[in-house]
Amino acid sequence: MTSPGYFLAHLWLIPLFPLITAALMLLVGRILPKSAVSFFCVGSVFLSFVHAAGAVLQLRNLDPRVYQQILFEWVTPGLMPAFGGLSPFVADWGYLLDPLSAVMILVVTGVGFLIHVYSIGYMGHEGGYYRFFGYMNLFMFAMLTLVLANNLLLLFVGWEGVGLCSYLLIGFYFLKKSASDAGKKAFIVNRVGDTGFLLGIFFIATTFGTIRFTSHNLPDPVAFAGIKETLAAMLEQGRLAYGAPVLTVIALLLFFGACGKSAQLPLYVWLPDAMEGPTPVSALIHAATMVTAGVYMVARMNGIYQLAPIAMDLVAIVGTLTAIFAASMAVAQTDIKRVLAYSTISQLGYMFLALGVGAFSAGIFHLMTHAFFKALLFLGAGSVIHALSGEQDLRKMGGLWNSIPATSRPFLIATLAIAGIPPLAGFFSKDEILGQAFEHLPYLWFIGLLTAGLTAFYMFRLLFLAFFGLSRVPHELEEHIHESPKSMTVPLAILALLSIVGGWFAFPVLWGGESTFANFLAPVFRRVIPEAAEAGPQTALVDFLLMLASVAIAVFGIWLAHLIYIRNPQLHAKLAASWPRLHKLLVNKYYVDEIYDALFVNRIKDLSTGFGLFDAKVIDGIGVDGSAWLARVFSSISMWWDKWVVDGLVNFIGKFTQFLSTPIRMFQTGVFSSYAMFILIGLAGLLLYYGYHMQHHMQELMRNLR
Amino acid sequence: MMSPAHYLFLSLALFIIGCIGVITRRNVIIVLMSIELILNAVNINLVLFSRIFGDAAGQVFALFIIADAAAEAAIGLGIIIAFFRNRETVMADEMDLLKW
Amino acid sequence: MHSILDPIISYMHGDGRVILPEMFLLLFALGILIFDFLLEKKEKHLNAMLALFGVGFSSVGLYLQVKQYNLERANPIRETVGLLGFHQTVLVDGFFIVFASLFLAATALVILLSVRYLDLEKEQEGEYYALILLSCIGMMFMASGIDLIVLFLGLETMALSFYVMTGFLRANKRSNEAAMKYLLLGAFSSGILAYGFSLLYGVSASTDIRQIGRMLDARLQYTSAHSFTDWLVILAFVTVAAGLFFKVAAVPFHQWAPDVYEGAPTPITAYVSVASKTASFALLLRLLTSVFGGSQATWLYAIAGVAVASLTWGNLAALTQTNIKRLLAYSSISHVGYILLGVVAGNEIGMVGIMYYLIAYVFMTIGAFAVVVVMRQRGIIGDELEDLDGLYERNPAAAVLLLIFMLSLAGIPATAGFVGKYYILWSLIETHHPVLAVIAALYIVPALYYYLRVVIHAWQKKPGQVPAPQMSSAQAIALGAAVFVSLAAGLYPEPFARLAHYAFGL
Amino acid sequence: MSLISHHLLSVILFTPLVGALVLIFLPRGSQTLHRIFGNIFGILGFVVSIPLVRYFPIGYKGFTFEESADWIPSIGARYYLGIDGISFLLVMLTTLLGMLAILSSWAAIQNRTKEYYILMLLLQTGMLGVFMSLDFFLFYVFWEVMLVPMYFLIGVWGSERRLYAAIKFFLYTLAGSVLMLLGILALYFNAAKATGMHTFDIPTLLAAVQNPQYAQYFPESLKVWLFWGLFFAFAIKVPMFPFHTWLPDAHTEAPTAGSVILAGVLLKMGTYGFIRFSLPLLPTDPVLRSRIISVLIFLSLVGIIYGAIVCLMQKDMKRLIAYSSVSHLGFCTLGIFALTPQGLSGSVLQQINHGISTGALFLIVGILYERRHTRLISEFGGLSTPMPNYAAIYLIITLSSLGMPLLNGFIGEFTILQGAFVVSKAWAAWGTLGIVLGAAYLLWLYQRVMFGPVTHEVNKTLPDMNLREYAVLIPLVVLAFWIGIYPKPFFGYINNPVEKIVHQVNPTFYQRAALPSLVPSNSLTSSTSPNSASTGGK
Amino acid sequence: MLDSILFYFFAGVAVLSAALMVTRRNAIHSAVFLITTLLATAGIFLQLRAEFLFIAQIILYVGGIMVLFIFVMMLVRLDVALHHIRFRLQRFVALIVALTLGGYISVILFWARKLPGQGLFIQGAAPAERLSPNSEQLAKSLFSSYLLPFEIASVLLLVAMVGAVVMAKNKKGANEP
Repeated sequence: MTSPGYFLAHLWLIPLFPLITAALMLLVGRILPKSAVSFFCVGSVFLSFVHAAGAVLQLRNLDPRVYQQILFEWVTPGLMPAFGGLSPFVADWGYLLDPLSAVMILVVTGVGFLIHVYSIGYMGHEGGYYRFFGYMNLFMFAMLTLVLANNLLLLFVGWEGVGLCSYLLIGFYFLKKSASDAGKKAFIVNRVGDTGFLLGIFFIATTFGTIRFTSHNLPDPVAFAGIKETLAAMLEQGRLAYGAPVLTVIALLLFFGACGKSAQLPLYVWLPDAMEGPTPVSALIHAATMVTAGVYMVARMNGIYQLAPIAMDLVAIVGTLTAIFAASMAVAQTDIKRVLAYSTISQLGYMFLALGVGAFSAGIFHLMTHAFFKALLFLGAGSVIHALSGEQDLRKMGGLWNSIPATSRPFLIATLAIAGIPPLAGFFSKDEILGQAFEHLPYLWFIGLLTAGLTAFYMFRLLFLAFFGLSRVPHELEEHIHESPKSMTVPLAILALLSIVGGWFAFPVLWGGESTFANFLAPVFRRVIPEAAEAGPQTALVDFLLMLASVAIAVFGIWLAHLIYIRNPQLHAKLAASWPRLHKLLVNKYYVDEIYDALFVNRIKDLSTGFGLFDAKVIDGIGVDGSAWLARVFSSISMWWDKWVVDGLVNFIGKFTQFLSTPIRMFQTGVFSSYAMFILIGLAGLLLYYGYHMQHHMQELMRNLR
Repeated sequence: MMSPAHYLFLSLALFIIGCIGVITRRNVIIVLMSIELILNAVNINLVLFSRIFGDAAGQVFALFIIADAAAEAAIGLGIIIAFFRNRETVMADEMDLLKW
Repeated sequence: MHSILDPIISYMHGDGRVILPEMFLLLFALGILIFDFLLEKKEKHLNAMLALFGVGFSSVGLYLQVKQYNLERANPIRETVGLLGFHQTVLVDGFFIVFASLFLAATALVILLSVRYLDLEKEQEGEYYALILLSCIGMMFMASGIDLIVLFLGLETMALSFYVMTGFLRANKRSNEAAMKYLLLGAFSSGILAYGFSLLYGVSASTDIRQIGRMLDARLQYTSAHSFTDWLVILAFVTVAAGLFFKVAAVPFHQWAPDVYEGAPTPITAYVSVASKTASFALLLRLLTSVFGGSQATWLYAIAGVAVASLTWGNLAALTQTNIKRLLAYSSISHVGYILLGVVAGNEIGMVGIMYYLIAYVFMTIGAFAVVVVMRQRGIIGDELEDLDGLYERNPAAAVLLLIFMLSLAGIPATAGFVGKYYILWSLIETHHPVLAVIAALYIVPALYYYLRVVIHAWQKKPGQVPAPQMSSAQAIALGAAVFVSLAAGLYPEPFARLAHYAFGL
Repeated sequence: MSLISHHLLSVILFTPLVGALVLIFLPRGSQTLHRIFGNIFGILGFVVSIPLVRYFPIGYKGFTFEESADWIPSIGARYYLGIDGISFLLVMLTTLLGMLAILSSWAAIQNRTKEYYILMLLLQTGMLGVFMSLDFFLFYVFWEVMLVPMYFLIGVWGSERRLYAAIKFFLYTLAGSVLMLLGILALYFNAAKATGMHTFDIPTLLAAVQNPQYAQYFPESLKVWLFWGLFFAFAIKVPMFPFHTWLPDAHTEAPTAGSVILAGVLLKMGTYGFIRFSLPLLPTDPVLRSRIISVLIFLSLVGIIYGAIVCLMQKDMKRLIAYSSVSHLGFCTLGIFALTPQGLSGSVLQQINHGISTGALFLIVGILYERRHTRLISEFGGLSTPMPNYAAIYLIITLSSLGMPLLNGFIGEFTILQGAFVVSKAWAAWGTLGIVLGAAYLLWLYQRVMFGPVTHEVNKTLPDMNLREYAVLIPLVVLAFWIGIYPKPFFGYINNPVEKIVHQVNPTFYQRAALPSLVPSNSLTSSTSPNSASTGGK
Repeated sequence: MLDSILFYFFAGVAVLSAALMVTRRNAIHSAVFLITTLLATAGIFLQLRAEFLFIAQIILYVGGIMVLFIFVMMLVRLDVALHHIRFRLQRFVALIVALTLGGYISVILFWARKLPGQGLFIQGAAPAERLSPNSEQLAKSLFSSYLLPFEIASVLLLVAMVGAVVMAKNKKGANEP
């Protein structure tokens, strides 16, 4: 084998750079000056980006475009029964670079780098600067581990790692209770999803005997089996078939995990709260990268999903429902970041819709474009907040278009992109998804289309409320409105550029494009079983009509937003007044948090109290009331019963017997004649017993003799 | 002589009467006497058996039991005197310092 | 050459050899009674010295017996049961030797403990030591006798001495009362026992327990073949058992024990609880094995019932005691339960277990009482749990020793008590009495609870305004010996196990 | 030198005891002297165990470093020591935690220092003895002996309700162990009947139970009884669900070092007992076995979830951690009774992990307790501000305890659940629920203690950790990372002994391997070879 | 015939006076009735051809022990305690227990009669004329087979003596009149 080249051979360096700086920050960061912190942290991400880019370039030279590298065996707990008898369970610490992970590392390091740069400006005045960058770099490490992992368990490491960093960064302002609450909520909700993921891993391990994605590029493909190859073999032998229940179960479990991480129904509730974190965090973690991990994971496991039609449908349905549900909630939000958060959820729903209809590359494509424009939106929002000294309420903004131009222009671009206006990035990716959806599940397409309209509406609502119209900024803030420093605006500009050109990787075929992106990813998303009757290629006309529909509805949404928020600013209040219930429902986010609290959180707390009481009262008895028994009261029968019933083993021995010993003491009267009487009673007892027994004994002997 | 059972019943009667004395009387001296009665019952048994077997062992035993009774009486009465000296009573149910 | 010593020497080779230790004890007891007159009031403690010498000489006598017995055992030609003498009324065998050594050890320890105690009680008198030695003679005959009369007289000698010793503090009302109760109940039970003995003689026409055993076996065979119920034997067994259960303080014949333990002078409490009980067990074992051995299946459950009752009653009643001596009394009742369970098992291991248990019991109980003896100071009786408060601060050595004895009594491993219980449980398992085994094992738990109460008072409570108890050197020696055995028999049980085997000629 | 190397286990075992003896002869007054000597022997106890790491053959299946000497020939008990990979790790954990616990009590213990160190060292010997004994009698002796020093550690140096907790601890555990004694005796007796030899030799006894030749002496019903007989001792020690109530009290009331040892080592004796003794006694009859297993698994799962849920209501930090131990140990027993190599390996590893994480958690709480003399969560809040380093270490340990990947807890929990999953998917599913709850209560605790503004004036000036506290906690943190990132050496120690156990206990597991593979090997090879058409050539 | 008359006479006297002994309030009366019982028992001994014991019973018991009893009764001024004897529940129970026991043992003995030899080992007693002189036989036995018990009995009596002395001794200084 020829040498794969420096960057590929040193693939492991990509996650290592941020790890090193993260460790450095967390260990000695406190004593470093801010400039050093920025230098190390941003530099390491830049190095990662360079290495990632280099590796991707070198990957293009490989055929097939797969590079795998195992550093060491990581978890090796022995044998397990699986496909083909017993096989050792091995999770390597290994990295896999294929087109899918290539896209991901570029997005992660690229966007990540820009956001790091932005953070230098944004966080410049905050305390815990080193801590912030330490966490951010730790996040980069975890995210890169996640996307580069060559097996599910390592992916899970990254998965949990990003979750942890998300927890830490959401709770970065730990003095605020709402922040630490939000962090905790994020972590725990993610954990709920993780149960599904973990169980999915178990299923995969026991079904395939391995959790490695592929055995490509490995010396011994039997000893180092991969899921992909094993799946193929099992299909070939007929041990698994299209729609096999086990595959459906796996797919559903993994999807449940993905729902947690990617904030899909029913586990999306943490993401809006996660906006408590600093804005760059929201941009990096809760928009561009981490939340897309679920999408990545499902795409990564596409081999299984392709064979699980029910799961696929469910993924599509959940995605679509999430998309419209979140979009509807975004309409009524007044916090700029929360609007964006719901928008993120909605867009993630699109991605899942894409995955669910089998358009994996479309989903990943949307992931990428979304990363660009959503990061931009968040950073822009951050810039606005920065400008307004921390104000996040849309109702207190307005008219900022000209006061912060370096922010507002890119923001407009991003808004157009997300609204799906050609030829910006969002248009291409969203259009491709909707096209594929129409092909497979037309009613989902319809919902998707509605969502696109809603998206355009609420995004422009945001834009109008923030940048246009009259300023509603409080006076004391008005004077302080200032443009952000270069470190913040330059990344905005770059991201704006990416939001424009990002979509051109996949120029629709209709427009004479070549769908470079899809082709690049094709080997990863190769059909596991050739579909018997491939639906004929859609006609150009249909494609064109679909495109038109989505553009039209986007424009309609924009128009509506303009109508309500610019032309007739009083209208939205009237609307809210005419549908008070709906408005209230939307403002309160359908009361989902409250319902969850009532259904789960409070129930678990009740259980906890109940169990605690159970321990204290039933298992442990009246330990609380220990003095009572020390007093050795000659208790009444009822009390005795109480004690006895609620008393556990120890106290049973300790107290019940002590209680018993009281009547015993009554016999020890100290009176001689009663003692003597006891002797006689004992004698009589012995005699009675013995005589009785003897008689039986004799009868037995006689029986034996006969 | 009578059948052994007669003697056995006699001895049993004395034994039981002795026991009744022990457990019903409050006066420790009478209790002590009741115990002598029990030992006496034992002696009847022993002498009876000795007679039946034509063997002196039973009588020897009985002799020793008399000796034992004497010794017990001596010590018992000594203790009664000591007790009386301290407590001015010989009633069994007034021995109630030690209980529980 | 004929000399005046010749008859003595020949006697010593004949019957004399089987009662050698007893003879020494008697000699010294008489010596003390005479010597006592010669002593000034301040020198009375020399009596103790003399008594110790007596025990020493007696031990030498015992040692001579051991040598002879071993020689006879080693004789390959003749099967031997041991050294017989006095028309086969006494038997010196391993059983006797081990028990006798226990008696001597207990006696020596009690003498050591007594000196300072009697000084404090102002009762330092020669009779006390003489009675200790005399009661020891009684015990020895209880172990060595194989004739009903010898056994009975031995028992009475011991019992009478104990009545007197219990009431030795004549000015003390509790002591009087204890002696009185002990005497009346003891005499009553002796009467019952004597009644049983008379019936035994009646059913077998012999006073030799081996002969009685053979006779009972024959009767059993006969009666079972003709499907009779041998009521006389039953009556004999029951009365004998009742008498002996009284002496060992098994439920329901136990009630004298707490009162007597509390009232008696503490060294005597130790002696009663240890020596009297051990001797009674010697007697019980002799009778149960050689007389009633054949009908074991019939009385098994009766004894088991008594054993379980003793365990239950002893352990439960001990839980709430506030007086250490009473607490130990109840605990000793529960120990009787364990030992009786060994009797229930009745196999080789059971016997070894009983022996081991008794060895352990002797030393740990004396040790525990010894600490109480140490607690006795001028003006402080020191037998209430509160008196122990903060013992650890006041006298750490005593507290540590107390802890060890309590753990041993509870049966926590690495102490002698554990190995004893271990053997008992083993024998129960081996003879398929799992339920009894579980009961016996579980009763360790409440037992530990009340032993811990003692420990808590000594270790975890704050001391009050009481002077630190001082240990006399004699007491220190006694405690040292007790703790040595309690620990050694737990850490390296082998020699003690051998000893226990030796008792049964194994 | 060779003397020492041949008696390495004895040396390790008795070094603390020697220390205790030396301490006895120190004068009572000077506390510093006691502390110095206590720590010297604490450290020495760990140092002498280091050669084990050097010489222990990784991957060795059986027992090694064996030492044997007659002890009580008349009952067949011997002084017989030996370790396999499992006990090796536990021994190392014991020596390490013992050292750290002693080190951690330098300032915490102010009265009766001499006795304190003596008892700590005695305890150390007792615990090591349990893990090293290959003689059942010896095992039992150590098992019980260790209760006494622990009793005093809780009862003398504990907090307000120490007496209650100490007695509860002692009685509870004793109740279990007396039943174990009966089990041991029955095993011993029946093995003696079978082999004609009275011995307490653990390998021999367990081999006899499983020897089909002796099946008549070990009928299934007897095995069931034996199993339950031993069960209570171990279940109480672990503690499994309905037997756990001594644990919160004991943990809460014990001094910090006592809690560390309790959680870190003592509980492992229960799981160790399960692995070493209970498993081989499982009946071979599938019906009986599955009945037993289902009960045990049920209890484990209840323990996992119950323990976690109860944690949520606790107001006392130590109590919370104590209940978390119930939950974590539930994982351990789940892994054990899954009877799969992974479950067992994971369980052993999780035992080590729990020792590290929970031990460290107790140390961490102890640091606060030393400063504030309260353990109530409501007394704290916002400590991240005055104590940033403390916050960091606390966070790492919390994460390790809740099963964050790259820290030790995850590896154990994952492996256990994987092992359980193989047997039953439902078990694993319930187990994962425990993981969620684990995150909930630990993070909530962390939030309440560390985050937010400083609510109590006193807390504003709390000093951050000092050097000694770093010295105690850093090794644990390092170990937590080590096991999380590179657990392979640990699995290396564990896997083979575990495999041996599963071979003995659950041979059907391996019979699956013996079945001819349904897949023709060539088809697998061909379909996955790099040259196959499906994936393209290299 | 004479035998049975003698037996019933002695037995009747013994039982009756025993019963009176335990029921009389006055301790002196009790003592007198005990003496009667003991004398009647002595008669039974005589009937059973135990002449030596007959003598011993009269001399030792009646002459020795009972005198001691009466002596002590004088000493401890029993009359103080004479008046308040109440028949309490416990006594009632005690009585029932004792009587039940007695009844039970009677039944046992009654059943034992069905056994060959009335439950005893040897059928009939040896004819009286074949008995050797009682005292001689007793002495032989006592000083041969039962020599050791004889010696132990001496120890026993020594204990009794020492004990009685110790107990009766006035504690120096404590209760000196």
